[in-house]
Amino acid sequence: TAQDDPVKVGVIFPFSGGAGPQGQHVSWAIDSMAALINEDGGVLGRQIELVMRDDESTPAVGVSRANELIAEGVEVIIEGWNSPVTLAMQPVISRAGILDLTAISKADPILSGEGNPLAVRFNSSNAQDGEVVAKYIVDNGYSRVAFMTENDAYGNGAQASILSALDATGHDYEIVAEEKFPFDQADFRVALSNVKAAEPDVTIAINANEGLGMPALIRQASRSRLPGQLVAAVGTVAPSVIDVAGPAANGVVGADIYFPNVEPFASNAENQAFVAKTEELHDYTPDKFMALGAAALQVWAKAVEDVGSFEKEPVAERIRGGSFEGTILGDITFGDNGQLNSNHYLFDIVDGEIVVRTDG
Amino acid sequence: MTASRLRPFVLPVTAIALLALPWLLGGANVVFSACVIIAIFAVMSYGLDVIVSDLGEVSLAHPVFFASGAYTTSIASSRYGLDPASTLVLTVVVVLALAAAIAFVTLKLREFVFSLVTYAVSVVAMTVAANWAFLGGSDGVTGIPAFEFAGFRALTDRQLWPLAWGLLVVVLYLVSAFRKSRLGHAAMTVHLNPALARMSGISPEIVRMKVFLVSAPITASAGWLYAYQRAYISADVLTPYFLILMLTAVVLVGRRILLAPLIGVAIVVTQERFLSYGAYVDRIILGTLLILALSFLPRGLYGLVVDALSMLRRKKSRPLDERQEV
Amino acid sequence: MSIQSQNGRSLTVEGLRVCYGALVALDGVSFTVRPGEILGIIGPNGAGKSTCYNATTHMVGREGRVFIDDEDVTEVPAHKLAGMGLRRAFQQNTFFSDISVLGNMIAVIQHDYGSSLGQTIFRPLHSARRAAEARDAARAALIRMGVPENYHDSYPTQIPYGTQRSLSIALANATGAGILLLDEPAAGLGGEDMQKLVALMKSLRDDGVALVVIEHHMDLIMSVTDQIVVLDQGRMIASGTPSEIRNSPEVLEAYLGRSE
Amino acid sequence: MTGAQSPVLEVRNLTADYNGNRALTIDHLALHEQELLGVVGANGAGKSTLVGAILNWSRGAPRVSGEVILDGEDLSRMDTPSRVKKGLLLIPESQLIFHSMSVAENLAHHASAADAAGRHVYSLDDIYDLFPNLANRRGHLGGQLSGGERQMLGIARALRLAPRVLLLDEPSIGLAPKLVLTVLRTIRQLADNGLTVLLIEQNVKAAVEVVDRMALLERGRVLAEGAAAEMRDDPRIAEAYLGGHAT
Amino acid sequence: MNLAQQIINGIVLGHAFALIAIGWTVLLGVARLVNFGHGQMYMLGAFITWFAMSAWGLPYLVAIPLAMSVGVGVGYLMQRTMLNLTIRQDLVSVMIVTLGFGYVIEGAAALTFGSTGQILDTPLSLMDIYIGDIWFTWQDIAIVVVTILVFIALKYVIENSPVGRRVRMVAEDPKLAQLAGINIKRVYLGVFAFEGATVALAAAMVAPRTPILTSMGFEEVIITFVVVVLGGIGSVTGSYLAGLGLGLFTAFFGAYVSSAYATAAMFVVLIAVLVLRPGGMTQKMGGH
Ligand SMILES: Nc1ncnc2c1ncn2[C@@H]1O[C@H](COP(=O)(O)OP(=O)(O)OP(=O)(O)O)[C@@H](O)[C@H]1O
Ligand SMILES: Nc1ncnc2c1ncn2[C@@H]1O[C@H](COP(=O)(O)OP(=O)(O)OP(=O)(O)O)[C@@H](O)[C@H]1O
Ligand SMILES: [Mg+2]
Ligand SMILES: [Mg+2]
Repeated sequence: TAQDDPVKVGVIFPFSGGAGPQGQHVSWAIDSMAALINEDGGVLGRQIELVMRDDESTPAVGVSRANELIAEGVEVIIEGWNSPVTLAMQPVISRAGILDLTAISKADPILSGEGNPLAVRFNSSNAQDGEVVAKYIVDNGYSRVAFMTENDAYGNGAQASILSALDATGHDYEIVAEEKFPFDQADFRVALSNVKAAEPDVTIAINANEGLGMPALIRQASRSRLPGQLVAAVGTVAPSVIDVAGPAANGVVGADIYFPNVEPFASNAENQAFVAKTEELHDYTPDKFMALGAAALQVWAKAVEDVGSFEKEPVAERIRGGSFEGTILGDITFGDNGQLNSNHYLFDIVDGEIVVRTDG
Repeated sequence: MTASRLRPFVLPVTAIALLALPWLLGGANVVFSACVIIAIFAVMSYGLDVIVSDLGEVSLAHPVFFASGAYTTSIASSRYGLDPASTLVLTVVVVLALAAAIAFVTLKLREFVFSLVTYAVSVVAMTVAANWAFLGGSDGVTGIPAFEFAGFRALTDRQLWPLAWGLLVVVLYLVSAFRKSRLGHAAMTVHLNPALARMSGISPEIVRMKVFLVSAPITASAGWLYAYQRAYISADVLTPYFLILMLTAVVLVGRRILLAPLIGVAIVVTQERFLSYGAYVDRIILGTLLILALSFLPRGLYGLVVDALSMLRRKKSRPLDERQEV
Repeated sequence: MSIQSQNGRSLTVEGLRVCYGALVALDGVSFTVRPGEILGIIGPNGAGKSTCYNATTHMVGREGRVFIDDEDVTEVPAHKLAGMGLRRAFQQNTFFSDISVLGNMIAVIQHDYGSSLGQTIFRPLHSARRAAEARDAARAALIRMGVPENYHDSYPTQIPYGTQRSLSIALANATGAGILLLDEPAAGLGGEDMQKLVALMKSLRDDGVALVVIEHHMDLIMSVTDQIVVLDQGRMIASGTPSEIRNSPEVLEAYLGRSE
Repeated sequence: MTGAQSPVLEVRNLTADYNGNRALTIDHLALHEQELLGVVGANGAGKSTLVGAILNWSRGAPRVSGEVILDGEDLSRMDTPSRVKKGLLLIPESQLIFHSMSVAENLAHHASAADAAGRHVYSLDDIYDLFPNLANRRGHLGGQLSGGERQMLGIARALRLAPRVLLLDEPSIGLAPKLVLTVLRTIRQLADNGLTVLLIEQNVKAAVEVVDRMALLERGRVLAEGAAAEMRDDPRIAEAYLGGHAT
Repeated sequence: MNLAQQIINGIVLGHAFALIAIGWTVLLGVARLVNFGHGQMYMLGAFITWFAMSAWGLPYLVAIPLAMSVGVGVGYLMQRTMLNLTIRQDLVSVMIVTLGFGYVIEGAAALTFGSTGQILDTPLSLMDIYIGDIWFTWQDIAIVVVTILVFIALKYVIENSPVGRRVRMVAEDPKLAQLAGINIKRVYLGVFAFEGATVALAAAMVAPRTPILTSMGFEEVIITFVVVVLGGIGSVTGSYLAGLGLGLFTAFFGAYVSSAYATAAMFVVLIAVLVLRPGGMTQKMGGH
């Protein structure tokens, strides 16, 4: 009977190409979260069965994969690494009457309700990211600020929010250099030469290309002896980035919303279980992206239990503007537009390790 | 003899068969969405087919025509609330202007240089699309309404299918008509022997221009429907994914064969959707398919089929042939 | 159904001059050919004969004037001249090698027998009928110009050189030119094929076509032409009737090499 | 030198089919040392097919079978380039020149004294004396030459390569009468200087003057073969080619 | 100071472009062939070098020839497969088949090497040179030197050696070339082997400048295309200059306008040039 056969959960991330590795990791995290949930009885007594698809970072492919999952009869789809892919899948999934949880894609239109009136997103929005970096600049009294920004909606949005946060503080600063580059750029020598010449106190690197661009930028910056402090925008430096960048990454400052073994997460039992499970199953310590993927599944499960059904609307309504306790991210709340509210933490990279600043 | 008498019926019959196909295949939603996509991409490819098979040049600018159709439609419908008919008209107008410009620029270019320049156009278009706020920048255009016209509303692929099929049939007819027309013949001659063509009263430049103006709207009309089907358009419609799909479809089965691009698209899409072994293996499969089909089947898959058939016929009528040989 | 052109035209060129860089390939060449007349152009290799055709048909930049009947067509682009009845063959065999012999002919007579895109779309039956007509016309034209029916379905590269030449001429003449320029039509022809060619040229002339023929084959030139122009190093060194030319010393010297 | 009796080039049972249709059936044909053999025949008789088959070369890719023996060595198994290296050189109707190369470059390609094996390799100067047109067009691209000039260039290339056996397919096409004689005389000269030549010629009248022996081809078969003198009087040739069109 | 640095960036970049393009210069310019698998062959070359050094611990100077010989193998295999197409001069098909090979190479590489970014460090790329605050590495110097050497050698061979003439004959008319005693198959295979070798060399030299991914190679084939055509198809010197020019253009456009639009700008320039003198570009195409 329907009662005891498993409930299908769709997962769509890039498992190939530049973002492939990160996508893989996220799928591992979701997998171990599913294992945890299944171990204590599943959702409404039904075991979770994951159906995973590779969107190849291509909207057209993402859409056809979404169609496949819909045909498979999944109850919910957890997706979203590249914003365009998410934006392309949203209408298809929502028209099919299926719940759509966006884990990572950052673009603002995702929550606009046009593609999906019941959108939910777990990764922090650009608007939320600006402050922590601005605060850092102010606290260190930096006045000569340089930007190296990925020239797309994400990059420009991130830069804008940092600037507006800065202006709000009334701190006086000047932008001594602003270098824009395409997403897939790997050679930053030309841009760096300009930034160097401008002698900034601080250079903010906004580059979501974890596989290629960010590590390249970090390496070339240190090799070319870029003066001042290099700051990586929120959520752009995952451990995978540090692996590729190598020692050059030491001394870089970054900020993020989740760290597996730092307070408040370290003492969070849910998180400990999750981290342990992921290390056990996949021999890998979860990073922010992975945690968001897992959180998406966990939050959905909790919501379903609360409303006692898999129905799209009630579950979505429960999540949007709702609050949840005892998730791997701790006690969390969602904005009415479906945006997860998150706290940001600064960190330094020391000897290839992420060291979070306790002073907030 | 008989073949030529049957010829006029071939198109209508295939057309009807096509319309019924998704139901014959079980009528699941996936089947419908696959069929719709195949129809749309086939239409997209026919625009290119006219250039590659008839004009003998490889245009890499056709994603731009596809994109211009998709963008025109998405923006006109989502921001200005135009209905499908108006967006189609607008699409054609826009793309004609675009095609004229591109054709003019590439009028005197041949072979690789032509391909490169048309490719350059694609790259520039890509940059523009990804950065121009009016076109939605890298986030693209969202909020495209469902296809709704004269009481007919198509939201899901199942509902879109008759529409996609209709478009496909119209385009098939257009292309076959083109091949029969004066322009079609002229297109062939200009790349085979410009000097002789000129002396036969054909101006290569004008012909190239005209063929472009025929080809571009075809590809663009695919973009028009694609906008409604996907309800979201971004610069990704200019990525190599579409370009390579088009090229593959056009050459895979064989050139200057009416149904070839359709079959080509069907093969590729079916493989991608139902026989996918992960992106990398898929790449290897597609690549190998191209290599084998083109290197070892002189006249494409079609040639293979034909040879097989004639082989069978030969067997039947053996004695006759032998008498001829003696 | 015959496809001969009753609309013969006359061609006049005045002071044609062509330079390829420093080389003056053609200088001050003038002649007139009237309907029903055959003009021969002879001269050593490299004298400028083919260039003279290129100049007349506006395929190279040139000075001088060109008239069809009394109309000045000097500035008319090459592809428009065919429409005005001026057509030419090339010295090398020219055809569309990927299309069947018949297809070649059909392609070049589209101007008269083709249907516009509009017609093929909106009047399919009508254009189908026209297509059939085109086939017949093409067959007739080929046969008349000496391309036998059994070659019509093979590719131009598969037929003997001699037939290829006839095909080239046939394609040039298409459904019938008013003025036809032939560049060494007899090259590579021998025996009866030569006879056939002579007969063909005469019949074209009798149809009122104005023929210009470049030819190295003296017997042929002398037997069919009404007047002859002799070029040497781009200049006209003589012109007149065959008999005058045969006896003009400088022609013997520059061209024939020995008295016959 | 093996003496005149053992042929330099010999073909046996040579056949060529174009998709099933026999175009050539040569039971036996031989060229002897220093001989100039003329091959004549109507259009479509199979002349080009014959020389093509000897080098296993054709644009139309016929199916060829039979033996081609050069100096006692059987070349039947070899592909075209190897046969060329063995000393067979064909100048096809379409001429053997490269349009995108200058006249000089076209002529740069020449045989070393070694490959020439004593045969006379024409120097550039010899060539330019022979064909003044080429001399003052050295810089021009092959494609820019006049029809006759191309023909000259083709022949000139052959002279530079000093082959063992030279096969010429209608070299006089497009040449002015004056030059036709020059060229034919040159070919005669080549033969006298020890080159073995097969000459396809439509202009039988002129050919008969220079060749040693002559073969008449018809529908792919050798209809008659013999010394030039007797062939001149052969009725079949007379009516078809000589009596043809009196002036 | 910045200006000097940018000039250096431009020069190094330019030579890198030229070196990557050299195989194509011969393919397209001399033999009238194309290879759309060029980018993936570049990627392959980079990964072979990386693998040889990191996994087998081979020295750089051994890894390079190894990568090159793999390149030769791949090039040979490609041409062997499509020899008939090449001889038939069916260029459209050649385009697509090479594209197909690109696919196969990329897929296979991703399966073998994974899709994680890797760092290809060579002894030279780790040796920095600082003059004032101008920075470049010995790798950059090596790139410039090697490029110049290869181009000089190539120019000599193509323009003054029988080999070059032979290749050009085959390019114009394979059938006829056979009559000139040229073994066209060998020529075609040779040309592709050369393409494979040079693109691998380019990869081994240039790839260390940035992290390497199995999905890379697209940029490279585009740049190559532009370099070859801008240089005037067939002209060796031309593509060297075009490469250099493009390098400087990219650097200065990036420096004084924006890297974001550098590629697009490059193409606008290309279009402009080709429209202004299409003849100049197409005349050299040989063929008729
Ligand atoms: N495109 C060109 N560029 C440069 N020179 C050319 C060009 N075409 C022809 N020539 C030269 O102009 C001269 C005249 O050429 P043309 O073809 O008219 O000679 P022709 O009289 O036809 O000779 P033939 O009887 O051999 O065909 C020749 O010397 C030729 O080399
Ligand atoms: N590529 C081909 N495909 C089919 N048949 C061919 C092909 N080439 C030649 N033939 C046939 O072979 C026969 C001989 O042709 P070939 O060209 O050898 O004659 P030829 O004696 O050289 O004539 P010409 O004097 O006109 O050059 C002709 O009947 C021709 O139809
Ligand atoms: Mg001429
Ligand atoms: Mg012949």
